[in-house]
Amino acid sequence: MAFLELTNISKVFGQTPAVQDFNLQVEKGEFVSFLGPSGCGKTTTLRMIAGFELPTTGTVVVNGNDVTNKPPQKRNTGMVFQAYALFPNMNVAENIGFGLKIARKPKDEIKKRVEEVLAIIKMESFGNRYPYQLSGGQQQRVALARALAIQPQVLLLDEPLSALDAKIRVSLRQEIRAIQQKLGITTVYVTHDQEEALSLSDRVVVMNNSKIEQVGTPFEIYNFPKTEFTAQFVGTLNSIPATVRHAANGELTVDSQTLVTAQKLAGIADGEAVMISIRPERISFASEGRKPNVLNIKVENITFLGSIVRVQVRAGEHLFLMDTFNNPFLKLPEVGDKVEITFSKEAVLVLRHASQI
Amino acid sequence: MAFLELTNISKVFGQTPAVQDFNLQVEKGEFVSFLGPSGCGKTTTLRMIAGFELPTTGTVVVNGNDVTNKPPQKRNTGMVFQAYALFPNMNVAENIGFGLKIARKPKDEIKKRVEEVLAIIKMESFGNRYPYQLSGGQQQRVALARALAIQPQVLLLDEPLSALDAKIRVSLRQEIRAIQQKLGITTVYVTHDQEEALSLSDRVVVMNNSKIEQVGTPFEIYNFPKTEFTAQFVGTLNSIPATVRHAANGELTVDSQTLVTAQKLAGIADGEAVMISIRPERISFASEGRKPNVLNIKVENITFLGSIVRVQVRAGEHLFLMDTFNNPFLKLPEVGDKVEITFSKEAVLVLRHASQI
Amino acid sequence: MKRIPLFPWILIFLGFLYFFLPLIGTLDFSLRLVKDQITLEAYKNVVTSARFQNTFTYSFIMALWTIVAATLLVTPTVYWVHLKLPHLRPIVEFITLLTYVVPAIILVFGLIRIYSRPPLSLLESEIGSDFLLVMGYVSLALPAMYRSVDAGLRAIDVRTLTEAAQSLGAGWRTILLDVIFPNLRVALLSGAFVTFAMVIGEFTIATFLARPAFGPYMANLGQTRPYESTALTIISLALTWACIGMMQLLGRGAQGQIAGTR
Amino acid sequence: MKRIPLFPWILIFLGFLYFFLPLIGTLDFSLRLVKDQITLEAYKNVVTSARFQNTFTYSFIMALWTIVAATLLVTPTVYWVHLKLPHLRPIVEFITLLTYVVPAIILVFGLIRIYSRPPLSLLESEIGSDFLLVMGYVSLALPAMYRSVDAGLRAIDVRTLTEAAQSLGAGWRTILLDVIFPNLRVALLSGAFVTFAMVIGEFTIATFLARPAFGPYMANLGQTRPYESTALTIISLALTWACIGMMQLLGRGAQGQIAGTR
Repeated sequence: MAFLELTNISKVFGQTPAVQDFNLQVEKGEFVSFLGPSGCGKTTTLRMIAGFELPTTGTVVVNGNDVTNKPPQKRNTGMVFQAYALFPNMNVAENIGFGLKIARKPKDEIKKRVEEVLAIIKMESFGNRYPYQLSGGQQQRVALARALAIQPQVLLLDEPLSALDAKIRVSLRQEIRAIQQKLGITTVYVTHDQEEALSLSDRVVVMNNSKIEQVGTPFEIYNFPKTEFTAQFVGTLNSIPATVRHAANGELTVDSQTLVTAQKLAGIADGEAVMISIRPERISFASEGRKPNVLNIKVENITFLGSIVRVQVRAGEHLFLMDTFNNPFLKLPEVGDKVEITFSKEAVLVLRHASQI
Repeated sequence: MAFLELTNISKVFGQTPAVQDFNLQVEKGEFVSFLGPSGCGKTTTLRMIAGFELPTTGTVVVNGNDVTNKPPQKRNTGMVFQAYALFPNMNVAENIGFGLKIARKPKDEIKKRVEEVLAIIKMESFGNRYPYQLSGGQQQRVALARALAIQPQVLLLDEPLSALDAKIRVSLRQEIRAIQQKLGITTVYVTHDQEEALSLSDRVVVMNNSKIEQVGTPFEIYNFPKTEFTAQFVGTLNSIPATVRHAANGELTVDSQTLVTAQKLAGIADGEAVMISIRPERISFASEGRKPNVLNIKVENITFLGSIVRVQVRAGEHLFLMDTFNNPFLKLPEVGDKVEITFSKEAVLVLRHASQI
Repeated sequence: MKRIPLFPWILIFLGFLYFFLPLIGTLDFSLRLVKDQITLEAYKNVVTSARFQNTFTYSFIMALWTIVAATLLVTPTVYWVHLKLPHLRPIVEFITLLTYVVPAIILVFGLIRIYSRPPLSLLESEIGSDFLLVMGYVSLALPAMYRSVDAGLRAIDVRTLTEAAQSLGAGWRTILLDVIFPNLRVALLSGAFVTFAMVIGEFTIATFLARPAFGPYMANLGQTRPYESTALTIISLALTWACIGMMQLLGRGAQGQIAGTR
Repeated sequence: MKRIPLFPWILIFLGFLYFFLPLIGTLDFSLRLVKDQITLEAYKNVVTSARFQNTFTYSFIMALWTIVAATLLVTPTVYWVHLKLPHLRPIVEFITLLTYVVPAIILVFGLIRIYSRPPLSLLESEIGSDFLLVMGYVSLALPAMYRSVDAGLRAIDVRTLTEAAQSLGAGWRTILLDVIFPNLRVALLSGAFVTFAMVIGEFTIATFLARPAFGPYMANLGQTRPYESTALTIISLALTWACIGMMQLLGRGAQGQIAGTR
């Protein structure tokens, strides 16, 4: 039996379904992210685990106990909010000790525990500061420490990094992951940022329109999306119309040039129109080494993004993107040049209908 | 003579210098970005071009005319704000026609021009809508159209994309660049987002602490930063302590392994301690092909970011990062593995002092 | 959440009682001029009396002048403070608060003390007294007007709108008339309604300046003709509530409009 | 910007004149009890008079009761509205606005009409009358109290703080006492000061309920002893301003504290 079990959860606000048919099992110590656009139901689901919302149907079981109808203060979950939510009238140590004080722990035990958690977030000397004296990143670390201090069964984080600057976001993200792994605490993390979900999680739950689209490891989600939505929402994807030339050995034509896919095309007739998907980073210039597929294209546009150079290319009437690492000493083709690009058989995913990959 | 000339500009608020020694020449039709952290003076400089602030010293010359002391309403600059700043009491067409109405253009000319600009932003059918009926992205496109309607000499954009979602940010960014190139309008763009500045601009002005750090093309700024600040602020950079082994032929040691740099080490003595900088994307696994430098390292951590897999490696006591494109069919080393990494001579930049690259 | 503590609901209920019991009692009383009968006689008596008509008209006109004066005083000042002197906002707010807490009685003594002596001697003429009355009312109206205009200006990001208009070539007159005022329409109307409601019933200043206003008339009636005075109370309340209702309606419309601009 | 239009400055200057000319005149007058001499005699007369001391003490105590009642009525209600019924905020705001525009004269008639008759007959006892007076003052204090508490609650993101406390195991009592009230201290004090300033000078309700309060005393003095009454006006104003000054100081401190939590 899993540590955290969400079974047949649904939530309706008025007439509007916010969450439908939500089933998930989270193992002890696992880090699971809910990823999706705003309004997809990810935060509502998290709030049902915390007890701030009651599910319309379904049960929440933590460590074998059904907590579905328990009030939030009886659940022993640690919660970190986007808005930090530190108590402005208490200093850092008092904030962190708040939950322990409520649990009527002895004073010296509270003091010891506060020092422990302050050490975990590397803010040992900040105990006497007040929230308004801290930067956003520091406040969020204190909020994390406050949630950890009560040794919660489950740690819940609701877009904790959205309010922070890009550079701090990346460093705090790494810190959260390191602390979570060190303490082995079961964690549910809500975000709309795909890079955050992919880089942090053991498993990612992709949600859309109040439903789960796919559950899997970051690697599975990114490389083997099961639905059109997942494929489009996570990362950048080229979708190019193609025609099946010889289904038996995976041959297709794009712009009357022949490609081969590693995918089994069982059930697709020769001559049928399909869509193929290729991630931009799987394509490279043929001058750097040839892979099974080579396509003649025209360079339409080159955008320099820093570490990556994004090239828009045209094959016949189809425009698509390829990414290549920036290398100042390697000459790139110029806009208007006609060159060859190449990619492996495995990079070509064939979709028969718009809704299936 | 350049189209827009900023000469010896400085601005002091009270005792605090906001901009110092700012000199820049922008050619007609050029797209220049001011890039820097908040408080670096980039917005103040833009506001001096628009006329909302008067420089403490220095001159602003547009198309040969000194406008330094002209009020903003006499400068004919188009301005786009982060907060859209559409007039809530006017519909889209009235907003766009506002500047023309003030210039007392005939009604039918205004109507024609409004339709032209609406076509440019592809919102032909939105003329009768009010701002509150539009999404953020649409509002910002109308704000852009309003600024373009008066055919300004210079188009000024102050973080126009900061208030928008990630996906819309990227698509509107491409649209702004396309419109700017089509109309050939001289443009100054303020941003704190390095990818935005790099991908949009002909030239980037990197600012820090009220001063210009470096002016150059995105390629120059990223690949050949002239100051420590530029190197650190734009992109990710590994800084690793090393020792010069043989300055004459560019040999260095890191963790008692030998590296070679393409850089001239004139004036550095053998045995001197230096710092070397390598961008994470310039490093690859030696199993995929060897380059002049090969280093034995231990894999410390692997983070899956989607299109990129970021690997933290350790050479002796030095930790640094390498980036590699995600390929689901290529086996990566695992955490703890000891493997070889490789990079070119050109990828190794040697810094003698902390302040010099 | 199904766990709702009882306490706040009890408070809300008590507040309701506290407000509406007196009201229902008053309403009931006003309908009982004729014994053992529910009648509108008292209302008829009030509305047809010449003094009612005269004092109401007088107060109505004074209210209009107050609104005009307060609008002209407050709007450009607050706009300017928002635009150029945002650090002075606490001071301006302080000044408008003064008049909220300075008792009307003190205000009226101050006014009489200064303006009834040479060189001004305003109290010697009707128009002078009316002027003084309006000035007193403007003081009372300042907090409401200020808050309305301030909230209105805060909702539209004055500074950026002004700069946007400037960069499109607009001068100050155009900016005020075409950009700022149209977006303040709702805020100004709402301020005007509150001012109107307040002036119509004001008692202290009108009494001490000896003006033929509606407030003193009501007080006078209350001491002599209980039923008519109660009817008047109800009429006055209905009027006041109509004003506030209008204001809230306008406010809601404006919120919808403005929410979208964010 | 060096281009500053003259108009707003003229307005600010006029406003200044309008406020401070009467004040200076009043101050000057109050110092001239003895002919051709500047003297504090009038102030001495006022402060040492028994009626001054009695009425001031009475109003002071009434003010304290008003503050306590208004705080207990407003704080939990507004907290609850913020937390669970944010859509009811316009209605609650509407109710508090009512008392801002319902003239005191109407309020007092309504109170007398209901509570002076059986079964309540409050006006027959001293305590009953005092109770009625405090209730009237609470109505007058509602807008100020509501605005203070509302602003205070908005500054601290009540809902998230409440949820954070809940997830740490806190019940409702702990949340109110340890999290909400301490963060409202400044807002409550500022509301209390405004209320205090207002009650101390209130005239209409106290007069019609025939209570021995400070406002009627001032009015009475004004008609009989001009110099002493003017001195009283100055004292009262100084007191009021001290209250508002305190409030602003507290407000500024709170802003600094709260700005950091964003």
